[in-house]
Amino acid sequence: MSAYLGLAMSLLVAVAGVAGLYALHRLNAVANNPLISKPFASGWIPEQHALSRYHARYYPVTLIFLAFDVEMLFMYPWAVVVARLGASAVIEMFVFLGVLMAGVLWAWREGAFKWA
Amino acid sequence: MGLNGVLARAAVTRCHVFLAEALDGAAPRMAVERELARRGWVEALSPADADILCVCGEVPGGQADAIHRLWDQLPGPRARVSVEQTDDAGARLDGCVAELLDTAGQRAQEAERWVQPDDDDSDAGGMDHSGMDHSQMDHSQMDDGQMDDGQMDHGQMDHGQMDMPMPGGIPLAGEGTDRDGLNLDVLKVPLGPYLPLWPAGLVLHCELQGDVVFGSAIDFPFGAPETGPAPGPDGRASVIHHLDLALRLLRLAGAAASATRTRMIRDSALDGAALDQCRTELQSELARIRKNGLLRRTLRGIGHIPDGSGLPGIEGTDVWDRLVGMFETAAAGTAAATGTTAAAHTTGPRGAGDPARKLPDLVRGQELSVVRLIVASFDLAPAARTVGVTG
Amino acid sequence: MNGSLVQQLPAWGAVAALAVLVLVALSGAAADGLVTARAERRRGGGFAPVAETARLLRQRPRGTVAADTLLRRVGVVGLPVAAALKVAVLPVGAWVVSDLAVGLVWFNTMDVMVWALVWLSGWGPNSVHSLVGGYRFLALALAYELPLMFALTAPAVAAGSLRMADIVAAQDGLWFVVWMPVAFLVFCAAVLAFSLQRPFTAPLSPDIAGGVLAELSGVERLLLLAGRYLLLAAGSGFGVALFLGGGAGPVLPGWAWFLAKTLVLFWLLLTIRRRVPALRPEQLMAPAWVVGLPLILLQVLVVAVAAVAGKG
Amino acid sequence: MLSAVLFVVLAVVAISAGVIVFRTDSMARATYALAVSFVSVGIMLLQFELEYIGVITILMMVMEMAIMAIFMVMFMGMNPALMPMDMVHNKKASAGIAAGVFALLTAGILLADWPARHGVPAVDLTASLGEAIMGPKMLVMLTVSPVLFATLVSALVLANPRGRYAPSPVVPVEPENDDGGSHQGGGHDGHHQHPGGAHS
Repeated sequence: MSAYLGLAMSLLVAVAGVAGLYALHRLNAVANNPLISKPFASGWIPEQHALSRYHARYYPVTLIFLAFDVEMLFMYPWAVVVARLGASAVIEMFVFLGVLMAGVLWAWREGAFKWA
Repeated sequence: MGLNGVLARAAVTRCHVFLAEALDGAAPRMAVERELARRGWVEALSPADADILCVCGEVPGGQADAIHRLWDQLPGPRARVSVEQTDDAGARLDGCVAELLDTAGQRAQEAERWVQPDDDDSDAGGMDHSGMDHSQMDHSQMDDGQMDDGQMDHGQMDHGQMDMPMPGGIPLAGEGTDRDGLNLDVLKVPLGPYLPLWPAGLVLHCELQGDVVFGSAIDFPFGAPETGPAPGPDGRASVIHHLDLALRLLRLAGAAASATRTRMIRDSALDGAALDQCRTELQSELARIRKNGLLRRTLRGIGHIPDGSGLPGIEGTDVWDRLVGMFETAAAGTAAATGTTAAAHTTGPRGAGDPARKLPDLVRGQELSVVRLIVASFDLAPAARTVGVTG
Repeated sequence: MNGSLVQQLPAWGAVAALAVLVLVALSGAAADGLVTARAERRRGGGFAPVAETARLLRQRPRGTVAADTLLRRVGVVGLPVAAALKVAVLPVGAWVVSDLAVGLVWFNTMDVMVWALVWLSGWGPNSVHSLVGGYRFLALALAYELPLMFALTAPAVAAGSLRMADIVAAQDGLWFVVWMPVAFLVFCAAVLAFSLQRPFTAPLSPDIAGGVLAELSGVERLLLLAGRYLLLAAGSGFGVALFLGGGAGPVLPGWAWFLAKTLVLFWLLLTIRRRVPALRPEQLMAPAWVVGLPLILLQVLVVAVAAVAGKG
Repeated sequence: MLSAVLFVVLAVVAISAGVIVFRTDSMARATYALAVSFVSVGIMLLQFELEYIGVITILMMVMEMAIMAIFMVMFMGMNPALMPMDMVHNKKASAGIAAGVFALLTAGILLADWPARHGVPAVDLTASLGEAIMGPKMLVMLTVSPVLFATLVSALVLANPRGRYAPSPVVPVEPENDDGGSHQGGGHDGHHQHPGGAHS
């Protein structure tokens, strides 16, 4: 458990440090109440709120990423035991990766990595 | 006032300055930039980052509100200065330092400021009755009418939430069909006039889908640009002007090291260094840029102007060509000034036609950063046409 | 594979680790100020991080209309905290704050946190510029994260463990950088990416008025700027532990070697990022997937084969 | 005792974050509330000394939520942050299903005859997990591989707006082709809302 204690302490210390900075800011800022301003729009009043249904054009990439990323679940435990299990584990994993990589190459040919 | 005084004194060694370039602001802006570099100060990219709002040049009548709005966005401690002459930039900035150091005065100033005073929320009331149907949002309508529309008739009324108060008096983004066949929001974002690294006096009213501009219209709030063949500034002024353009493009492309060196060449030209010296330096810088494969990859192929587009001189060029052209024109300027005969290059950004006219076509369907690069690759600012350094 | 390789520090260890991290980051910021000043041919510059901190601590807090203040605050506070949590599992010579058995995965988890945190800092202010910046970071992340994960796997395969101390110990004879050069390079690139340094500055670039930074001021801006340096410093530390033999070296004690190597790698990364221009995310995506990913997979294959051959 | 308290705290955080997902008006908040919920579950797993599973849960879930936020923001039929919204659909049926599942699971927990622990857990759980994946559970790996490939391909076929041969269109595709000259923005003087003008 002591490993977790160290992590918890680190979190605590970091948060305390940030809180200290906030306190220092409060003491030294020329005013404490936040200025509520319109967002910067080249000198204009923003015509619309920026928070909107933002079209992230790279969304096809996210799908490929998620498929490939699930593989990482297996990758770390595999890394620990591969030396012990020998050649078969290497082959199995790289066949797996090869299949996924083929998918990635296909996606590339389909133009999934271009968006703008 | 122990700690606060110490902090204040440390803070003013590195003030951040937001530069708002207005009419004929290029020369004062360059003077201020040179002064910032000398002091180790920083050019702010947005008002939120700035301590000092520096208006360069003359703000045309009826345009003061925009400056006022920017001023209100500075978080404070803040100071405001207006520079119209090139020679008093340093003194003006020193005045700002004194203002920023006056903690008591700044506190008093901030205590009076809660929210922005000038923006009334009256627009929000109008929104509630302007519910427009989706059918009127078709594309042609958008191109012809929507951009001009200060009253925002196409607001977010599609979902029947008519009686929602608009937060902050600003309407929500409206829907629009996009090129992927999705019905997502279209954001109307004006770029310019007071945007860092942007041609002064140009406004590009963009419609954004995500970060892609798919419709835009241009406007010149400081007055229409001169059209037709404009005689380029010659000699030293041409060198300075073209290096300034190149520097802006380099900064937008993220090539900070090249931009710094280019700025130093420009500043030494401003300071009256021998043009032969400038030519040697800028040619070695151009050689370095030509070798920069990553930069070439960033700029190659974007903003390509097809042949027959009525822009003689820059047809068939892309942003990379035009960047190289800026350096070559600057080099030609040094040659002309020193009497050396060198053919003036025609690939310079200043063509006979007016590239601003073509901008909406060129930036259509481009990602925002590419749009910025394309805009910066032209010599657009009407104010820049009268730039000149005397002597 | 027991915990005796390194000694876990008592509770004050976390304080010390954070203090050292901040000092290293500060040294980098000061060095950067000096180099910038020299490039602009003026004197001084090393004072820049202090002046910047003082400036931001004086600034009035600022929000925007209809902003999501909570999410913005989570984003900016999270970056330095994530950096601090990273170094918690980093063995400095013979000491470590937390000798977690899956320290490597923990590091990976913290750098995935950066995805969320940068996006939240961009979403919070309700401003077009910061919003675009936040989304640009996700685009970069989709490109760099998988190569980074595989680059992390390579040392784990060679050491047969996910514990940072075991990975350092496994480099007793030969530093991993010697036979995993691709993994090391990919790792360094990814460190620059998750600490938002050039060439991966698109989320903060001047073309969107500073992007994620566009509406931040005061302590929140300070936290985000400091967070970038802290993440870069933490990333350099992991680079040393994973590829450069950790605290191994003659004469001097382990912690001294470790810090020296970390500083060198940190400054090296700072220098590299000054020399390269920024990349647009869409320029990175295809090369990262079609060139970077197969290369790093080959590297892992080589390491795995070597590990099997070494044991057998 | 301490660990029990921690467990309860984490459970409360997980559940209340789950409730917030449906109560908040912002897609970003909803998504990241779900992430918080998952992170607390990940920490609970750490409490069971399932180190790898716990940490990787946090990793995957934060990453997945960061990506999910993109989609939540894109595909909710309304403004993702500034409008009141309702994340619950088909209220009666879903309430019924939820209650039924809850009752079933609770009954299962309370009524099942839980086996006692045989032997001791492995020293290195990650290694034994790896051995299980590579050894007796290899079939799982081998089926996951084509499944992931199929997911990748089908997701892309469904989602990618353009195929290999279609050039990237620049503007929305219009039924009528009126793109001739209407994009020349030069003639728009006068009507624009000038920065200093209309709103003063």
